[in-house]
Amino acid sequence: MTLAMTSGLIVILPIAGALFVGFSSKWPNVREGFGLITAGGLFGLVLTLIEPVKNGQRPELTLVEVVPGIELALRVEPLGLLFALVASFLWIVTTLYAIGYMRGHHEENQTRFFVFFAIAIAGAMGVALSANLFTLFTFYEALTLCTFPLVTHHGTKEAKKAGRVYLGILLGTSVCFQLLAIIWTWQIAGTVDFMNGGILAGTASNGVLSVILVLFVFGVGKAAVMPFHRWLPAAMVAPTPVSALLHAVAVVKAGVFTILKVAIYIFGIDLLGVLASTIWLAWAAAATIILGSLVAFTKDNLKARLAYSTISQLSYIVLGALLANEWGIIGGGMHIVMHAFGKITLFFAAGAVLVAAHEKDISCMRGLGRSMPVTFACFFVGSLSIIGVPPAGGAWSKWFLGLGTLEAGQMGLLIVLMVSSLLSLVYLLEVPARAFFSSPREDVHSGKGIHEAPWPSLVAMVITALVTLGLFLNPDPFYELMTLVVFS
Amino acid sequence: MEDKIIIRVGAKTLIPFIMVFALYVQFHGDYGPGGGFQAGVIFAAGFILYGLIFGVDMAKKVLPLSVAWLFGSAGVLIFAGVGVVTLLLGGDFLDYSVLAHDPEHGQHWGILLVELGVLTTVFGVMISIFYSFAGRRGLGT
Amino acid sequence: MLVLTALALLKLNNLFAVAMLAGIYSLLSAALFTVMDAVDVAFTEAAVGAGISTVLMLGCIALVGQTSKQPPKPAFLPLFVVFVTGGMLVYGTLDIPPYGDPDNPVHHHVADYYLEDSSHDIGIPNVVTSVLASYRGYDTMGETTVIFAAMVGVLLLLVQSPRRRGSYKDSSLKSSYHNSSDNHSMHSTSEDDSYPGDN
Amino acid sequence: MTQHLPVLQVAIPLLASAVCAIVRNARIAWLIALATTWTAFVIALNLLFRVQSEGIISYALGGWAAPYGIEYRVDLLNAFILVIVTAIGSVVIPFALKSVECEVDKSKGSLFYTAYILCFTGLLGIAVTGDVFNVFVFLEISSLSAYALIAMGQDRKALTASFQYLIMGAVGATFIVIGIGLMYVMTGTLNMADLAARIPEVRANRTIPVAFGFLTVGISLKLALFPLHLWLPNAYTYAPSAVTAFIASTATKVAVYVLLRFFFTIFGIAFSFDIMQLHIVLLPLALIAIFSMSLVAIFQQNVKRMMAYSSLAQIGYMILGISMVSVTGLTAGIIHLFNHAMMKGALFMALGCVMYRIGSVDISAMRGLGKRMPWTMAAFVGAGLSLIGVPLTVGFISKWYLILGALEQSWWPVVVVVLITSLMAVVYIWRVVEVAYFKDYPDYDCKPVCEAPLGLLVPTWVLVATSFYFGIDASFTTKIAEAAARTLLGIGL
Amino acid sequence: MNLLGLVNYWAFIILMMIGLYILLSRGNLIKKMVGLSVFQTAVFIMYISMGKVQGGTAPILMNGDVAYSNPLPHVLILTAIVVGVATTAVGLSLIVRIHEAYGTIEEDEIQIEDFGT
Repeated sequence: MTLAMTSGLIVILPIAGALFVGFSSKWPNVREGFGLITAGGLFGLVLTLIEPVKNGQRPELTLVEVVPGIELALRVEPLGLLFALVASFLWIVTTLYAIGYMRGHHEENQTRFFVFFAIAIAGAMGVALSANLFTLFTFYEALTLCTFPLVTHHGTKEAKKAGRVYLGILLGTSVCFQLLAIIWTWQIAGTVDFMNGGILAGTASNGVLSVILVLFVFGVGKAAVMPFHRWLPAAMVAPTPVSALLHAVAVVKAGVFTILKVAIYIFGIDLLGVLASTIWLAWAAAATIILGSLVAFTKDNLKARLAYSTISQLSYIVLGALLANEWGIIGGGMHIVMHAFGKITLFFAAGAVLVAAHEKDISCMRGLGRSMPVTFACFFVGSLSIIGVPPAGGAWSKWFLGLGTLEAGQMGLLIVLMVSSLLSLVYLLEVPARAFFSSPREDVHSGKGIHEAPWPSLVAMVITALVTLGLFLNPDPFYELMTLVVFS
Repeated sequence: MEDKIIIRVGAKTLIPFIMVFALYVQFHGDYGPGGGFQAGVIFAAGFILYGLIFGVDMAKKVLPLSVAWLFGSAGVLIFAGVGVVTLLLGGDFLDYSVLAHDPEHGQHWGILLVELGVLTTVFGVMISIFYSFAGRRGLGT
Repeated sequence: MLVLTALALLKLNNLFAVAMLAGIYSLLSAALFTVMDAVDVAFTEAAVGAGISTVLMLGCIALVGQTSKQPPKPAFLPLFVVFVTGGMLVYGTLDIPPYGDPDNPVHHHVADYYLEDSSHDIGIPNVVTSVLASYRGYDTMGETTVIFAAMVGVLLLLVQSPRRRGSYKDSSLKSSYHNSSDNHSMHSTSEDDSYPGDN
Repeated sequence: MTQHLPVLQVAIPLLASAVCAIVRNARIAWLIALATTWTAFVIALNLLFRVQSEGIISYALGGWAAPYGIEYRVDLLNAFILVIVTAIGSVVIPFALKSVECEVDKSKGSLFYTAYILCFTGLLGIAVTGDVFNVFVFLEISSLSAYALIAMGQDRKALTASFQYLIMGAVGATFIVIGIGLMYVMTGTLNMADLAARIPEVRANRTIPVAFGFLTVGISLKLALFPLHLWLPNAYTYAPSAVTAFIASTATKVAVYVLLRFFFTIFGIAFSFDIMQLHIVLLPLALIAIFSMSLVAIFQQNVKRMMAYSSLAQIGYMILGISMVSVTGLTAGIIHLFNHAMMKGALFMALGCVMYRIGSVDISAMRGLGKRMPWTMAAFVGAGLSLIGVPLTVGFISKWYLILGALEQSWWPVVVVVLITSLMAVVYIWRVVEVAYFKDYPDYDCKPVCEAPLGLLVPTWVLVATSFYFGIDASFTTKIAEAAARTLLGIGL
Repeated sequence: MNLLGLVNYWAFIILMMIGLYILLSRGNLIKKMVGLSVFQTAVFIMYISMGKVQGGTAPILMNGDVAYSNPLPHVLILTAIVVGVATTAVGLSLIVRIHEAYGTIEEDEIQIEDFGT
């Protein structure tokens, strides 16, 4: 099988998986077996691409030429591979977790859930491997649309409202800004392919290019740069595996990934460095970092707090891209990975608490650590990674981002990063602290009858927590990929 | 109106003349004003007169709605059929010149035929419409 | 004369008179056609406008009653539209070639050809017939089809189908889901056959 | 025989309609209609390919050379229109079998199909002819039968809707006749190509601009361009589903075609846009139509009416593309003719399925249909996505070209309007989606509603599939649209 | 400029406008149809007057050198008249049906029937 075909298969496999899942809706065990098998298969496929890519191969596959010059095409390059690796691996874990969660929570419409879940992964894979902006946009929109049923899974009034916000902001930004930016790019550059060094340099005045950059950054609503972040907390009504998928794996990472990709392959680092809007956007990202952290503070609902934390962390990556230097890009790319593992651990833990203890609010979690030690231990590890302290993987990405700010000569941004880390230290660690060190609230629950979440969920959580630790010890695979991105 | 003898007799004598006049208009169309359309209208008018005086039911006995309907369609068939025949004879659609050896005769034939088609349609249509309206009588106010 | 008739049409509220006047209007215009040498057109207008149209109109009035309401006040929007349209037309006629001048472009080019060549092309004296049935025979076929379409339309609308009468759904009553769900069995006339047409 | 294809395109349906009226049996009439439309579709495709390879086809009716006789003249643009009309016509007919049985009285079946074929004939006749008066004649054939078809709706409002359409349509047609007359009086000819050659000589004249004005207004009435659109929403809402699907996806398209033909081919760009500055009129109207009609669509309770208003907005898109007077803009306009026909046809047919099962298309009646009629609603969503302009659907292609065209001209407000209105499309489509998928099916209904029969679903899905296929591989349609646009603009390939 | 000729045209325009005004302003559906036919007939007259040749005669060929009127407008108007009557027929049958369904043929009353306002 050629590498190009492999890349095509990577996009198709989850869809096939979705079909199988759909047809086996009558037999839950078979259905979930299919889910896990496709997830495992997908990860295996992605793994086979690593070596060739490291050796300098860039397999390409043109699916169809939509309009002359505009193709639906895939191209495997290191950055996309990095995203694909993370997403496909976490899909296995999330599927595992979801099985436990959905059963433990007695959710309805489980088949629909798993089907759209699989399609969402296909969308994420498409985004990861896209060869040009058109393909990227296509899969980006597909991702938006197929996660909509996941967000509104419960079908309640609240869920529908959240669904509207979700769809409204994501489609709104992508159609109004991103699509415009893409067509504009096509108009001035005559192509929308991703190329090393960018395609826009020298095609139009810097003023115009600055505007396009702004359109891209805000047009990728999934990156949740303020003020287009509202969809993220709104989507919290979804079942927790969905939140995990949205906030750690597929959706938000697709957003920041898009920004990175646009920065590197459309604008190119050199061009970014001279555009006037770059620094302003960097500061917008910085503002999002701080504001997101501050808002996270005020939230008592655990998932809401995590959502705002995500908003804040995503802007790290946006910031990394906009620093317009190698270290920033590397830091941003690494942060995709680190944040993914860290944040998914946190969500898994939050979901586990919900399933096992039916608690959503942090203030009610006092003393829960005694009955759910594994869960809160994992939460602690995940928090460390998000804060960016050893021995968790997050330390590395923050390190590179810090280097990037220094190289860009932006001390102010460095300070922002530090402050935000401090803030996250407080708002995240509050949770395990309460769980372990406060006495249980007698009136609410005596600790009796509360156990750990079902084993699939627990296993999933432990895996991600361990990986988070492992990434501190050995971040090299991802670092290598990022160096390929930057120095090729 | 069935009992007004004068009108009935008058109509009975008049209607044949109207019909003949219609035929005159039809066939004289080549030389003077007139043609299929006018002839059809006059023909229909004659018949409608009959219907008005002797009653629609009576008229329907002479010429049922379905026949009028048939006429309406048949005329179109005749007209378009001439076109198809000219096609089959190797000419363009409605190119009457191929209908006879001499193009001029062909034109004559063609015009005659299509005028006949027009007449048939117009007659059928007018009668159908007349029946349709008349059929509604008594159902409204 | 025509203008007067038309104005009278505007003012009259008795539909019977309106229909009659419309017939007169047609006859007058037919006369005008004759004056302008369009004998065929005059013939047709007399037969159709004064004949068939009037009969139809009367037939219709017989079914729907013959008085029309007086509109409460002159409507300004239509008046405005009319003046704009009319103004445009008047403006357009300013450069129109003089009435009846044989040198007008309209009389040359195609028309010349018909008058000169039709005698040997087709060989019948009435050029109107030649053009109608041969040169533009296709238009006439279209015209026949229009008439035919009118028949189909009228039959579709008016031919009796007893079962259907009265089966209108009165949607001005906010049709709740419940009763509208039965509507695909439209033939059950029991639903509401009390629509105002029967009074 | 192949040289006669242009006329057979019209003559076959015309003959078929007459036969259809004679048979008096709905089923046989339907078979005739089916055979006719499919044959016409094959002919249209054949014509399109021939035009692509051989260039313009001219056919002299009656053997009289233009301008003395009537000429049929097929170029890429009208071959494309023919394909659109015949394609929709032949897909709607299979759909009509069941839908019409349910919505129209059985005894009228054969007449219904006769009227349908006549309408079809008329539209084809308009598209294929090269003679301006012939346009009028066939316009009337299609309009008269359309009035009757619309009046067949179950609701009595269908009658008033049809009457309103008749009045507006007749005024529009008369305006067109006035326009044609004024053109004729200045040039002495009725042939389009001949007119195009002669108009420049007399265009300094005051009569030609007035002719131009009357034609514009007349055609705009027919194509329901804002603010002359008042007849359309009611007509589409209350007509039988099959009729709405057919008329919505063809009649206005053909009117747009006539507009293109008159402005670009006959009057010429120099006159229409340099002297008359037509785009200055069209552009704001198109923008207002797009914006206000999208807005109105959002608030509709009847989904068919919602789609009708959406059609008005979409017509605005086409006019917008045209008013750019650039290759990209015209391509956008022409390709949207095709794309909108496909998606709106599919949407109205999906609504026809709903109508068939529950007898209403009120949004409140569609609760829970996502579960009860999964395929129907999936078709609705699929075509709806296309309407929104999601990538890989035809709607995206149109939007792409439209925005590209606006960018080329640096018309920023236009870009904004197009983008915002596609979001509005999201809103109204999503209103239906929410109701269908997230509201429970009412329990008190004793008759369980199940999926629409295959006879309705298959044609619907054919159009949905088409609208996806030509969204994924648009090279065929874009190539034709672009070539047609270049021809209209007189720019070589 | 031939003022007399223009006045001729203007008379038809006035007729047309009266027709159009009846059509637009009158609520009675039959009067609307009448307005339509007045409007259309006026257009026909305008057409025919275009085809008139001063001193000409009806275009029926005769021996000798005679000026004929232009036959083409006549043909067109023949067609248009037929189209007009076809429209009238369909319109009137619609009116009959509307009357059956609503019990009135006044536009405002129909509005009240439909929307209750």
